[in-house]
Amino acid sequence: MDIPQEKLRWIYERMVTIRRFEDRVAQEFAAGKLPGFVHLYAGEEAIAVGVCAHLTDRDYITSTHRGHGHCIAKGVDVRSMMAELFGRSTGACKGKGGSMHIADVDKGMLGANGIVGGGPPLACGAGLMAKVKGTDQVAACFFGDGAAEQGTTHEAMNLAAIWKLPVVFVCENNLYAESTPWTYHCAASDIASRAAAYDMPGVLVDGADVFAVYEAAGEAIARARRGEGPSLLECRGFRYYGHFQGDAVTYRTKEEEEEYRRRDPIERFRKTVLSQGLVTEDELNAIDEAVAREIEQAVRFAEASPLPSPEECLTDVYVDYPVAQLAFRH
Amino acid sequence: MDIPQEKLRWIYERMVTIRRFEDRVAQEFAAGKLPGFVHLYAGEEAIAVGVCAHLTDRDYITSTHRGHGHCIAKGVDVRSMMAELFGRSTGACKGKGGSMHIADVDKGMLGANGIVGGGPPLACGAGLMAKVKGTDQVAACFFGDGAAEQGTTHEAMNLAAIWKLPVVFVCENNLYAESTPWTYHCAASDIASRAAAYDMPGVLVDGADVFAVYEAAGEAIARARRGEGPSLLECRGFRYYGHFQGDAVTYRTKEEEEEYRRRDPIERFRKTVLSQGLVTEDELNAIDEAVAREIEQAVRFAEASPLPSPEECLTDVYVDYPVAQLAFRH
Amino acid sequence: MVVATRVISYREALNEAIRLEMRRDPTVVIMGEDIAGGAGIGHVENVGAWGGVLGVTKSLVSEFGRQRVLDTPISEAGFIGAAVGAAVTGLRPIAELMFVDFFGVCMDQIFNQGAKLRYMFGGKAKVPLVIRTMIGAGFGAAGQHSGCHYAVFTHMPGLKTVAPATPYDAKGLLIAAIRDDDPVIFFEHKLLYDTTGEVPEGEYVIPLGKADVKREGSDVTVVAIARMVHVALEAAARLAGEGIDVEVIDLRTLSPLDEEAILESLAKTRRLVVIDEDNPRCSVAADIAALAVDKGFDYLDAPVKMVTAPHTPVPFSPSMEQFYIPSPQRVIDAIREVV
Amino acid sequence: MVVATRVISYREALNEAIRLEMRRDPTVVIMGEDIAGGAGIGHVENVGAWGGVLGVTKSLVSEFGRQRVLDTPISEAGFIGAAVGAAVTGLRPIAELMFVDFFGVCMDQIFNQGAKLRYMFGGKAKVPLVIRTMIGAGFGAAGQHSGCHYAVFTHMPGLKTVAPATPYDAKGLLIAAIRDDDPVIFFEHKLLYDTTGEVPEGEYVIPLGKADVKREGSDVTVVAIARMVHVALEAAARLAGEGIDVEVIDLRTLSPLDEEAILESLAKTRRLVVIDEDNPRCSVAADIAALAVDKGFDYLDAPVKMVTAPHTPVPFSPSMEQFYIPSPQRVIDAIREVV
Ligand SMILES: Cc1ncc(C[n+]2csc(CCOP(=O)(O)OP(=O)(O)O)c2C)c(N)n1
Ligand SMILES: Cc1ncc(C[n+]2csc(CCOP(=O)(O)OP(=O)(O)O)c2C)c(N)n1
Ligand SMILES: [Mg+2]
Ligand SMILES: [Mg+2]
Repeated sequence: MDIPQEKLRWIYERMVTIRRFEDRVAQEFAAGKLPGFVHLYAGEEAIAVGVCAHLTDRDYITSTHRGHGHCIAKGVDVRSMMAELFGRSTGACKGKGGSMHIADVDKGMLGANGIVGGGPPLACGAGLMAKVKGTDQVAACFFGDGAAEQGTTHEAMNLAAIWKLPVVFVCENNLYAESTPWTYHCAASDIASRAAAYDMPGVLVDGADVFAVYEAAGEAIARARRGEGPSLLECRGFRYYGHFQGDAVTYRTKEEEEEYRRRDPIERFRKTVLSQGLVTEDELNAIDEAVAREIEQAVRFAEASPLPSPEECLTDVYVDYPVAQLAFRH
Repeated sequence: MDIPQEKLRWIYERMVTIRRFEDRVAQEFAAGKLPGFVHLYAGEEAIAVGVCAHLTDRDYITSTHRGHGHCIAKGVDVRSMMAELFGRSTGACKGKGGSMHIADVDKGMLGANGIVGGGPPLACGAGLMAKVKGTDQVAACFFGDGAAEQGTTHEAMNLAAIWKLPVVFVCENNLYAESTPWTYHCAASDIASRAAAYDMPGVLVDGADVFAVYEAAGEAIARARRGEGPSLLECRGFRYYGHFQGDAVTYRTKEEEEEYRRRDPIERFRKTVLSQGLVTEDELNAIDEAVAREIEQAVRFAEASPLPSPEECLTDVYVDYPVAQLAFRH
Repeated sequence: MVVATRVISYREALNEAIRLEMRRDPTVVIMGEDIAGGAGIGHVENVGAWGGVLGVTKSLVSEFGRQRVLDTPISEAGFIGAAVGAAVTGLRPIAELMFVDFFGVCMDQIFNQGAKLRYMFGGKAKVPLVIRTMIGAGFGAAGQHSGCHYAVFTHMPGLKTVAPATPYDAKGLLIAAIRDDDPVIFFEHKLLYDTTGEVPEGEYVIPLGKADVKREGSDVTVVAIARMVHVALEAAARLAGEGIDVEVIDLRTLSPLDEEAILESLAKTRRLVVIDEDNPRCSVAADIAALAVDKGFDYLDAPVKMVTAPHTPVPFSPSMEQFYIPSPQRVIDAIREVV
Repeated sequence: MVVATRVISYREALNEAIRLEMRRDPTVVIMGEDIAGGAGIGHVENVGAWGGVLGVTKSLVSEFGRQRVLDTPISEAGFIGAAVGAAVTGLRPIAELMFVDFFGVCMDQIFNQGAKLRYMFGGKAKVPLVIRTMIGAGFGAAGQHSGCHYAVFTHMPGLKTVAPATPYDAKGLLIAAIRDDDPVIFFEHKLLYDTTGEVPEGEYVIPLGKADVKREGSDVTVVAIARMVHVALEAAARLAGEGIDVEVIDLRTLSPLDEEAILESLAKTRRLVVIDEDNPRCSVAADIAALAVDKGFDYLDAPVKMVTAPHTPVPFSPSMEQFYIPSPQRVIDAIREVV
């Protein structure tokens, strides 16, 4: 592994941030403090982080309903994220988006997405922009195993392939789409090999192993930057929580969930870097503490922030539109 | 080849009927006698006929904007088809559908379709009906190379595969989607191998060779009837006319079109059956004459038929609806 | 005849309607994402894991099996198109579009295939299909899970559109929709699932196209849809104290429209307010106002007021979301303007 | 300032608008099926084979190249979504949806992604996107190629909708749409492409949201959209002989709506007829009528009449299709009812 130390620390810090963020969100949700519903990313940290480790703020990602992890991996401020989940005016989207729409275009994060399969065409658009402008920017497109059956995903892969767009399609196969196992909803025996249908490389990797993801994503992104077109990665992983908070998860067995715990991406990372002496335990523990503080502060920030005024409902629809026509008919 | 003589005659008769029908439609269209626009199937006869040779009236097909050939292969009355193209009340759809919507549900023909990629989900539905009712009916789904890039096509193939529906997907790769060559719009180096993405058999056949189509379709349809699920056939062929009538076809070269003529499916059929002594030249000529008469009669029938009364616009929208609310607001 | 009734929820009423129709007619099948749940997983195969995202189809799979209660991939165009194809060829499918906000991925199969097929085929086919879908704000579900959008479907020739407000109506209208030979889009408001009411035990049909006067009154007609019926009733109750007598008409069916019921009421009250949780432009609210100024002009003694959502997506934060949803107070204000 | 004008067609006016904007701004790109045509084919690579199905984008590829004039696969959701993504990240794409009737395969990318993105992102992004699309009956193109459907888009918050009736308006409005920072759906009526009119040579902008009085009159206001403007003008011309003085307002932009222009005219004429080729329910026609009975009630001396298509798909046969399309005669009949 030739990952610089600094990057290793970044990877760990981002993975732990995602985990703590999600665990805390679960807690706040259970306490009834968050409106709506949330889909948590805990367990899948290695995917978002392993991919985004190769991206800069000028690169783009598209995301899913399960988007917190992608946001954090792409560098979105966790305070603005937490405030958004609390529906506060200091939120990343001023309280207008909520969990399924957190975005930060300046960080290259093109939004969580409430529509399964909504993201892949958007990623092609970011890739097209880079191609037309002649930059070396890249777009990474995260989508679930369930989203792999949505027509838009296929259209986007074909489009990216024929236009040789700098897009990396990252299928997060966490084994289920809601309560439906991927072995039921997907006719293929793996999703990675669907890449052949679009004449692009397709790689299956262990989505709980951040080193494996890092390596596969590195190749795909480098290829995209070189102008050689898109790739597909299937990262096989799991989510610890239910589909959304409140899901009783009757479709999984205890054994299956225990197996997940044994493969925990953060634990595995720790073991690897410690056993290889790449980062010290003190360093990791310091990161743990810093993250814990950051998440605590994010919650405090969110709770201390005001709710948007009701009339804020009427702003930000258009850049330019007659104000009277945005309001109610009456 | 173990195709019964009777079937061979049927194949020839259907192919010639399609050819003559389309040539005549081209002529009538040029004479300004047909409203709207038409997409002609001449050149692709072997595909529709080779597939439908295995189907009965109880089986279903879905079709495309280029649907005349599918209709004829499925046994739709050519008089009602011609009358439909002329917009007459005796038309297959009482003049309401036109070229892109000719249908005859009693013959198992679920309509030409103005929406590229519109048919594949419908074919799954017919297959589902057969499966739920426990019959051995089969649905064949014709779609173009262009339609292969439409998300619905992928969704339908995946759905048919996981539900093991008795559907045969027949991609008519006539090398172009409008003026766009398939080598541009399709990332894959063939469409048949996309079947792998849905874990179904995929076969590439010469779409100008009715025997090849007949054989491949026979296998796929038998498999479907046995309840073993869907297949994909890619039939590589060509259309003689432009995308629609009026297309100047600037995207094709003369040489390319001459090459088509050399591979003409009807000529090839004649040569094969004559050289192998399967059908006599007299028999074939008799069929030619009968078809010529039939087409002539169809045109006469259409021309002699009345236009629908204008108010017929308001019927057949629903099985049951307040009549006053179908009319104009005013 | 005495009909046994009991108090059940809107959710249970819908479940019962589907169950009764599936018992009655073996060609009725139901499909959608996780409508049983856990497909292919041994320990839940026969009982289902979810019964739909909000539990409406719970336990249907244990009675009717996986052959008739079909979990689907996330391929709305694919499976709703399949429902259309199955309807034309002999089944009576019920397809679930989980949230109406997802219509954009499958609208072609709905409006170009399902809705137009009969017409384009010259009347020689029918499409007995029901698409159940969830509407409405108030759940904190934000911009892509909170819309109503029934205006879009009501606009489309070939579709019928139904939006029940009570458990009783939900059951009777869903049975009617399933038995109907035309494609019906059936809108269920997510905030109504837990509401309860008296519902008869057996089968009964509420004919499509008939509005229901939920409250009689003489001073102003309020036409309302789905959850807005309850908002209207609350406004009416509050105004009753002030001596303003509000008539509340629950449209129930949006297409076809019970023009007669609206015009009749208008002839009596001479004033009209429409409440609609959908966005205002080209809305059902506007459509009713247009009906009034066309065919009911002579009755009108005052402007027609439309109380709708604003021309914005649905915001996430509750403070804004509550502002977005038409409230009893806004209805009261509108009524005050016209009486 | 003297501006050189010449008579050109609606088609040429549109082509010119795109060409001028592509010259002016290198971030403007255009994409769609066969908008150049013949992609990858040597002998037409630099000249294009089609220039769009009806020739609107003819010869753009020879000036701007394949990098900015992009032929697409038949994947409307894919490429329109890509246009949205490109718009958010720094291009100003023009995407062509060949016929508006195809919206059902890509509506999610339009209304849930493109239209709502800015709002859901708290105003921290913009989507400068134009979707050009073809509308209208009269071509014998039947049920899936002849609709208008602009009501559906006008209904949707976040979208602007434009439907020009003349070459002059087509050019000025398309330039405005391309320069606009919001997503604009631009409806071109297929029967108008060959119509001609005076059009200035250089760049000019017709602001979105402004209607145009195409004919002044004092007895009745006729509000019309796209090709129906010409139908209205013909009806007006015929009625002028009888001494009925018709004012014809061309809406030009449907969202935002020029409410002021409509209400002002209504204040003068006190009578309103709306002509709309779209289906009647939840239509723009109904929307205008609703505006009139809400904000213009005091002006109204007569019912508002809506002359629209019927609540049916578009039939194929010309005999029925002509019946379907609002005719000058039907407009005249409607006007006679109210004056
Ligand atoms: C078009 C659409 N269909 C259905 C849904 C409802 N839905 C939300 S998440 C989800 C499952 C997604 O599964 P997958 O893509 O595997 O992502 P995961 O939740 O496992 O991360 C579904 C069906 C939706 N949001 N959008
Ligand atoms: C959804 C949709 N997009 C675009 C069109 C316009 N269109 C009609 S036919 C056609 C080309 C179809 O190509 P292909 O599928 O290869 O069929 P072919 O015409 O070659 O038989 C296109 C783009 C359409 N009818 N529907
Ligand atoms: Mg998943
Ligand atoms: Mg083709």
